[in-house]
Amino acid sequence: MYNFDLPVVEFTEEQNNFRQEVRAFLQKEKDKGTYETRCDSWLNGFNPEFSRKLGEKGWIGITWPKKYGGAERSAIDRYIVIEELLAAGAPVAGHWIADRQSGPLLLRFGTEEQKNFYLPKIAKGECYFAIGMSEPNSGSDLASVSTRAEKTDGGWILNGSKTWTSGAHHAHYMIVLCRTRPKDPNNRHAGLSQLIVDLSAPGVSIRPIKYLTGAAHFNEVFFENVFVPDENLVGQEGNGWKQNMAELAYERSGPERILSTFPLLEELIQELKKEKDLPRLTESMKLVAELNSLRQMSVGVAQYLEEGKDVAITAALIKDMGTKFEKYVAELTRLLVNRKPSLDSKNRIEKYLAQSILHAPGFTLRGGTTEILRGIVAKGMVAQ
Amino acid sequence: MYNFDLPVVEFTEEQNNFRQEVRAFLQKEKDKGTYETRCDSWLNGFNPEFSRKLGEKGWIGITWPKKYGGAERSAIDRYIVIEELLAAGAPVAGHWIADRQSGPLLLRFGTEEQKNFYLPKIAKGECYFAIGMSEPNSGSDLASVSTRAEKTDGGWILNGSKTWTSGAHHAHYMIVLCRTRPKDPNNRHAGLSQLIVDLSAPGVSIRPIKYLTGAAHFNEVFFENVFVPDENLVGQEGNGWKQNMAELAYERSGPERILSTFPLLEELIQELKKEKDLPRLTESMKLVAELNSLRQMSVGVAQYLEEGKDVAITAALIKDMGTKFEKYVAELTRLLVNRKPSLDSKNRIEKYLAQSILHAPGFTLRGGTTEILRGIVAKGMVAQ
Amino acid sequence: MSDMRDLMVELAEKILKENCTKELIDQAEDGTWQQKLWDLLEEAGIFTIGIPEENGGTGGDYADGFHILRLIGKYAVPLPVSETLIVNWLLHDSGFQTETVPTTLSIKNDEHIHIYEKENGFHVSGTLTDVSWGRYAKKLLTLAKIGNETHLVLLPLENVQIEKMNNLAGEPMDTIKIDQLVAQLQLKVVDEAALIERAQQILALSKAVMISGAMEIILDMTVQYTREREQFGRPIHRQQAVQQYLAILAGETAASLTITNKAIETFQQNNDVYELASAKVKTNEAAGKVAELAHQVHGAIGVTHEHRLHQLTRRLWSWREEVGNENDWAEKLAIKFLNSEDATLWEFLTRTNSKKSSGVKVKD
Amino acid sequence: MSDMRDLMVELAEKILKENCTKELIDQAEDGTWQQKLWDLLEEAGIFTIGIPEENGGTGGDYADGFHILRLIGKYAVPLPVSETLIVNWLLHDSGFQTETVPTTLSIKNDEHIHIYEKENGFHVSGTLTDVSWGRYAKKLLTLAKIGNETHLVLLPLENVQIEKMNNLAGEPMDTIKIDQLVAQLQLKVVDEAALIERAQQILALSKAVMISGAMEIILDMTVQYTREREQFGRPIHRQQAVQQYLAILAGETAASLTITNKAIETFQQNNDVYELASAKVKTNEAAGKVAELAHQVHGAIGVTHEHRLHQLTRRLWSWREEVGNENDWAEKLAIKFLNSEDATLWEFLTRTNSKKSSGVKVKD
Repeated sequence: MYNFDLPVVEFTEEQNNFRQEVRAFLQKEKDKGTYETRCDSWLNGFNPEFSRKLGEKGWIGITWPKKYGGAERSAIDRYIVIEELLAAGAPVAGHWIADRQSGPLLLRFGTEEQKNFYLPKIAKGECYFAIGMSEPNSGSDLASVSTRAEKTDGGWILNGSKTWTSGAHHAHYMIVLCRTRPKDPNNRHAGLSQLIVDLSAPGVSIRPIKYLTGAAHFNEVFFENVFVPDENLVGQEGNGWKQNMAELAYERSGPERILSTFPLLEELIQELKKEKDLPRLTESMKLVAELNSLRQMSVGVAQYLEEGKDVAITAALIKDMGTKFEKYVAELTRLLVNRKPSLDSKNRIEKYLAQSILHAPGFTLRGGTTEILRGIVAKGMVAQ
Repeated sequence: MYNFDLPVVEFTEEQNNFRQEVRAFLQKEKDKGTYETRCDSWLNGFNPEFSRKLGEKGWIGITWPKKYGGAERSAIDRYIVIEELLAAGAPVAGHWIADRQSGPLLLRFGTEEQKNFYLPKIAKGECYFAIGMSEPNSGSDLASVSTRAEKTDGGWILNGSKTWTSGAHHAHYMIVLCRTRPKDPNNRHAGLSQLIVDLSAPGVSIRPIKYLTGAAHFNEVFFENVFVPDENLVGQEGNGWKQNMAELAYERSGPERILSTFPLLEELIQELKKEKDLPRLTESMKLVAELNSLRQMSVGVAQYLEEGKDVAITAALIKDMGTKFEKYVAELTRLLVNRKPSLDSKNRIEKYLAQSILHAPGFTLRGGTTEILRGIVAKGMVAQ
Repeated sequence: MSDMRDLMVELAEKILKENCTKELIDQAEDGTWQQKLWDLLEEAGIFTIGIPEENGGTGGDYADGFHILRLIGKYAVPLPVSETLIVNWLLHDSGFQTETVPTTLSIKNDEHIHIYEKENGFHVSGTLTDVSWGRYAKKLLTLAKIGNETHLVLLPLENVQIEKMNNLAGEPMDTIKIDQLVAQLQLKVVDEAALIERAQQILALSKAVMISGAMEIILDMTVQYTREREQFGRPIHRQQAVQQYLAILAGETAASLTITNKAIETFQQNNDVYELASAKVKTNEAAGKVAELAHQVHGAIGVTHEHRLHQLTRRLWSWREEVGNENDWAEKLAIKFLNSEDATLWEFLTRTNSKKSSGVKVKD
Repeated sequence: MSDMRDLMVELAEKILKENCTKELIDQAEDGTWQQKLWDLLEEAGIFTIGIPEENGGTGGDYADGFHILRLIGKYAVPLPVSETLIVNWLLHDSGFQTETVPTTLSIKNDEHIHIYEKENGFHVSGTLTDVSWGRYAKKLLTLAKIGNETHLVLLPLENVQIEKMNNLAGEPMDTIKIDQLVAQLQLKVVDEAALIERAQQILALSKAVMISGAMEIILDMTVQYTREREQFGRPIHRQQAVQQYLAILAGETAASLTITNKAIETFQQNNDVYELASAKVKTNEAAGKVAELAHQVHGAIGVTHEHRLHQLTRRLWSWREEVGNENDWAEKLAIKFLNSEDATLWEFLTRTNSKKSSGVKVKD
């Protein structure tokens, strides 16, 4: 039945202890003033110092082989770390993409040299990656890539641009999906490759795209005759589409599709608890039940991913449901507490509410729109 | 702007008095035991005695010319009558289609003979019509009509079948949309005509289709070489599609797309009022605000219809929103009062809840599915 | 997971697939008791799963039983299977013999019967409402007051007055009036609050699991229908609106399966209400959405009595109200949170009763 | 409808279309006061619509004023237009002179300033929160306690301490602290409860109307975008999912326009809270849906600061919380119902204050 029968994951005592360790660290750093809790912190919480501290703890690239700087721990340990980080609203945007997506991609498709070069730096929390997928006007039509790389002596000459790249202004590298052969109208997915581009290389320019809040999380990145050495090709030339799709499973089912507004939910519950307001607490517990089921699904997929199972459809499902949930947290909270959202309020509910509402439109757009995801799920089921 | 700027209709003192008259009549009949309130009564409340009484009052075909048995009253007067009937959950299924749809169609497209023959009988509440539109397997694809009439001496020979016809087992006539010329693959809407078929004619057979409750509101009607005299052609031969579409505006924006579950809402409010439960009453007042805006839209469209304006898009909008509202009444009620729906309960909320839940699937299917209606609205806006 | 689960599930599914047809369910809803199907399930040992063989049971654990109940929901079995199984669990807990005749229960806060001991036996009186399958049950497990003490008692349902009511699925939900019934009874003094809580929890989980089973087959039927049904010259699964609905259906179904699986495993290990209450809240909420969208995709054909869909959707609409709706179980969660030592919601959410063994336990 | 409405609406729309650009709104949100636009609106007489010409006003009625406020919402005008207009209405009600300088108000239940009369004039002290456009307003209408009496007073906003806050739309929502401000003041004793109720009603309707205006243009922009934007080789309005969203957007917008139009007409004739409260409840609820779906259709481009969409959606998200959210106004409806003589909801719904004239009155 469509692989929806996910494993029931139960955390071991060791894992629960590990969770406490992570939590204690986060509390200590917060108390020290290293960071302030915020909603959607994996997109907008950039803090190199904090990233480095996580690297020191061994909590970036935590599942990777030790020889590449990893800790060879389980996918569940990784799950614990990242959900603790998100629940605390900690600033993880810097290294997020590298840890979640670029590192695993290199581990799977990269050369030995690439792994030796990039992974240890990522794991230290000192090397950030950006995703070079979307292009101006491509939107959800990812295959309409027109950034192209032409073969030259010892490498490639890259021309084109990528857009909506989160964090490119902080990132050191970008994995660029580009066309290494002419477009084939009969096979839109053929002839694409992935290149690692050094964002400080000549010919690369980065223009920030301001989000509706005025803050710059996104960028447009232009490539003008950028030389990319041969050794920066990831995997096989021409296999870029497939590799890119494999990448997507990592990004769709994680807790960052469920917990972006968790700090707000926590504040809401705290307030209602303080007031011993049973009717409203009851209402908000419906969110908790939903969150519980999403968490079980998400951790089940993490487990299956580690076992190498194909979870593309379930991951798409979770992203769709999780992001709807993230939005709903804000919509329900505003009715339960009757507060005016304001970014500059000193009241945490008002501030988190403002952050949640203003970031909400992105939840169901980034990483695959609701409509695209639902199409993937439906087509997947019908095809089976 | 897409005609969404609807008129603000204010009822006059005379109209308010008329409303009181209708209401008093309904209360008296209910007290006498002529009928019992029920949800969705316009589909499942069949009561010939009650229909005749309404006819005597002059409240069927109320807007039609006096010479055809009508009362020459305004569209707003008609609106008042039908919303009072629906709010009371009175049994109006018998004459409903004839009053709402078939009569107006004949008035607009029928011959003088047809008007003289059918309209007075309808207005008396003694002649019921059924709609012959959908066919087995046609679903929302209305143009895929394959029931056909072949020309013969003095009339037509009809073969084929219609399905989902509400009340055909009680009705005297059906207006059948059929093919009078072969299918033209380039123009699927061409060559269709509307014929009035006497349901007691030889060759007509009616097979009830049981609804999921087990009750029979719908039918499949078969035509086997049924002779239909020339004088039963409505309007122009070949113009059936257009005439049929004109019919749809009457059926989409009326209060029966808003009030099908009103008796349940009334009971809910009564109970909460009795308990002076302000928090829950507040919750349910959100439904009342929604109902208020839907009513204003619906009555505005009734006014525009009388003025001969094109309200196809707005009517589709109202049907979509109104039927969602009808469903939501049941979903909210069950959470506000925590009762178990049961058709055989003596508690009115439980009974109406059961009626509402069991009939709800039909709300967003009959008279144009949600998806079809939304397509009509979107295409209409984009085309302007 | 117990070793026998796969075998039991396979066996039960085979029986149900072959025997629990649309027509059989129609007949049951029309008022005919389905003895043959009952006998088949009894032969398969369904009613005593989770009770050790040495005590006359089929063996296996409670989790196995819940997985069988998922099939009972999936096939809309019109018999008091969950009731009889749960009664047996409660009987076994109390050291009583188990039953294989149709049995039901009424163990809740606000209703008790009264028993007086006289010379010719116990005299029983009282009224019990919403007794599922009451009219067909041979015995009923309930609580009785004798003086100040509450006893668990298994009553024979003979010479009682039954007022017939049905839920939306046509399942009996009767009122039973007992007036001076005289019987020989086994009684056991119980901690009333604890027993009610335990019974309500098992019942709630059983409903949640049955709801998830019904969803599983509704999703299957709906996907299948979109493959077969053509409109505007192509199968309807090609319509983007239909695709959106299918994805929502899949999501609600997957979430319901996952959270009930989690709740089953947790219940097997301890009685923590958090997973179980979450499961009932979530499946109740999902039930309405699944029923609505499945009907929307199926269109007119799906609301006809001839079609099987409504046998399942009417059960979703009924079961979501039974043993507590969303508000009831969300309130239990809220109370648990208020009474807990957890300072934050996040602690409350993540405080799992850890297992001693290391390594991740995975179902299957 | 007043004769001048069409003319005023046309004039105002012309001014706003030409002058109230995306860039102007950006500048205003960055903290620059838009005096030129203010002057244009003042010249057009916008701030005194609904006040008779003989009293120095522009003429017309309140309904005309609300229709202009719809345009203020539609063009996201970053100025205290509704505040100044409403202050003028309240001033005129009380026999005061009207104002053309930027003015705001704070008339609510829980906040009052205190005034003591001394030799050198009145001494004013107090704190007012959530004062919209406080930092730019020259004057502020509020309630003051002097002894046991409540007075309506128009304060000059000089030498006050302003704590700057913004709503999500970057509109000032300041806290004003007044400490022993000495001024010459006009005072008028008022029925406090009645005045607060009236002010809250006008303010709520103004927000509802402005919300409906913002929706109107959001719908327009969104339909237009689906025509222009191509994806998978065709304009996105061809995608069925996009069509479904457009229809929901249209429905919420049409409902909001209709109920606010109704509320405006009713307000013009009497103060019945039913239509007005319905309008605020409905537009508040619609605001969230419209903002969500408009962004969903616009995709990534719509969440960029360069795009105009967020100037409108941020206003929807702000305004739905201001002057009472859905719960507040639904509660007012509930209280009205509980206190009414209507035996049934249906009577409550249909009891319109009938007009004396016969025939149906139709707007336009």
